[in-house]
Amino acid sequence: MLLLIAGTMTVLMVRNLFVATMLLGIVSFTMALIFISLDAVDVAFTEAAVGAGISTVLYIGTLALVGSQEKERAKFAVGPLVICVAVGAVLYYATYDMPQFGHPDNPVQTHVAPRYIQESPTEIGIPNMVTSVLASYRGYDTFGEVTVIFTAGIGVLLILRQRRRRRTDANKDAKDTPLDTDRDGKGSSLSGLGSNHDLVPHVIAKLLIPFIFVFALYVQFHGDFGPGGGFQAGVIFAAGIILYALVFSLDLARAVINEKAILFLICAVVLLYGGVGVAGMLLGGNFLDYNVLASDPVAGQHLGILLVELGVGITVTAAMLAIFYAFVGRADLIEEASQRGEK
Amino acid sequence: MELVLDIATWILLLAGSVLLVITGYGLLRLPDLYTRIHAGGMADTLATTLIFIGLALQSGFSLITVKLLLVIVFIFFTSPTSSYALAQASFVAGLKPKLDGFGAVKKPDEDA
Amino acid sequence: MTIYAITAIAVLVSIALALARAIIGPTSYDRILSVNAIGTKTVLLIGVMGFLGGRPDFLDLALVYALVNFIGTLAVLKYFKFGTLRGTLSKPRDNA
Amino acid sequence: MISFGFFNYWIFIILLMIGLYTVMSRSNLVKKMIGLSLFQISVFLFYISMGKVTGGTAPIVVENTADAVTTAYSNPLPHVLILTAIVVGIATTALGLSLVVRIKESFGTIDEEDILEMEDGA
Repeated sequence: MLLLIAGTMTVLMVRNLFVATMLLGIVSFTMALIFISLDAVDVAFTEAAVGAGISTVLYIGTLALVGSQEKERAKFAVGPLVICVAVGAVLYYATYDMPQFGHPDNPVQTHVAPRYIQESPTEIGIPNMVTSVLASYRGYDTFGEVTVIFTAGIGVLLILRQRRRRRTDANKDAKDTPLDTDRDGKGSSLSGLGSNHDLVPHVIAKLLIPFIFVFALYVQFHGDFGPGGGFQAGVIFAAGIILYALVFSLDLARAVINEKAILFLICAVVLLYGGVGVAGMLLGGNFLDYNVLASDPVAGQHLGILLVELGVGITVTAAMLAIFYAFVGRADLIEEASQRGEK
Repeated sequence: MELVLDIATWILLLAGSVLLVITGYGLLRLPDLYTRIHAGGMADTLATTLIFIGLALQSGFSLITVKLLLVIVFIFFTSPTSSYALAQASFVAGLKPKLDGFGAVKKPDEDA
Repeated sequence: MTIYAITAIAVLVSIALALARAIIGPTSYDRILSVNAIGTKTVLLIGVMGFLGGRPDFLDLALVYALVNFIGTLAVLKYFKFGTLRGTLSKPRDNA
Repeated sequence: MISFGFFNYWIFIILLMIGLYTVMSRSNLVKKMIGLSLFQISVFLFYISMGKVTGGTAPIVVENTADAVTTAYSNPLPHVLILTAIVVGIATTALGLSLVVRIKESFGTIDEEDILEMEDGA
């Protein structure tokens, strides 16, 4: 806990944005540890994969584009500090009205939670309550979240795939046919930096990537029984491909799964989720009511949750990859644009 | 049999703990990056392996053991790899090992 | 039981020391190193805490941490080496 | 392990204050995003601490106990909310960062005050 505070304080203090990103990674690790000690394994799982992994990569991708040095500014902001302390003081005062930490009779624990805890093993038939609440009881909610992720993915693509104005539209499909000459133009300026014998990461990555994918599938389909599920599996799957893109190259990763396929996947899978809901409606139940999907309600729930989790998983994978590609590919776009400007 | 396993676990975990603390101390006290990599990369791997083997002895033979072994293998592969990549990257970036006096330390932020 | 607690405390102490290194670390590489070390120790702590809490079936988490740690470190190093995340990890190939 | 009094809430408040302060006082846009992440993390912590039951265990049914009543489980509901919130949070962060990248390209800087100056001058 105190570690966490120390970490965050430094995040605030350091000027170099890159270091701040690293420390944010540490904070994320610590946070996930605290989540585990608070029994929230699923959350810790997600925080580990998302907070410490993907978000670090994203921040670094951004810093690669915008530069990592924060402007020196000696002045000490008094106004915000006053506001913060005031907010903190109010909240601190409010904690004395909070129920005792961890007491089983807290208001939070007495509304819907007992029903989830007691009924879900019989109603849904899967041991992981988080999964059953996520996919079944609060199916609408999750559908909304998936849509948010979908929208964010599309939004990032829209913002970052835009080309500079001075570029003509002659080379519209430049992304799909990478221009090797441009690439080498950049590469030659850097060739003094890299050395040629970076064999170790290549070999290790080659060894590990299949296992990562198998593990992601395990997390996906074991989510009913242990911690895991669509969100986590999606992130792990995306992480596998990101590792591939990092160690080998973005172009090779694009050859594995290109952007059009990603767009297609994002759209198709949101539709899959919705489709499960509509199928429930067509079969005589409510939207996202899985009981009617099979003759036995419990089996129906199983099927519904499986499909929905699959939908979530693929959406998350595709959205994360879309975001990653967009960030990393942006450098190429800028470079192409500037070279075109020079000509 | 139980007792033997327990004692083995105790020894392994204790050794791991001691190594870990040494690692932390080394990270803090060693003079430059390349020596710190020894603390952060190698001792860590050994400590992880020791502790997880100790835990695996306690878990009986089940899925947990398999997972523990997987973690060991994973750490065994990735930790040296990232240490290697780190050392290589910093060397390429011009950070010289501290041999005797205080060498010129190049700020890595300025290149690239 | 006690031994798990001892190990957990050792891991925590170690994390604290590594964090100190991350905060004072003179170069950015020191910070990467300590983030990597903290990641490894987090994996350890998850394992130990699983046994401490009597529910050691959460080791999937540990695997994910190890994986994420690896990917994060590689990404950071790549950024440092080339200033960008694209291209291969090794030297940009000649167009042979 | 850490289950005494209001300690968790206090940590949450301190984190929240740090996050808020970072967002408000730093003019660098990436730093603002980092502050936003800290703020998010603090809210996650708050939710999860509310769902904790002392002596409880993770909300995954222990296989060999027949009825779920005998074991205390933590509240699964906050877990679900936060789980989705984390993923949505990263998605929105990515969106914000992509906007930052665009701003950098248009204005040549990611410092808020510089941008304001430019707009005033123009």
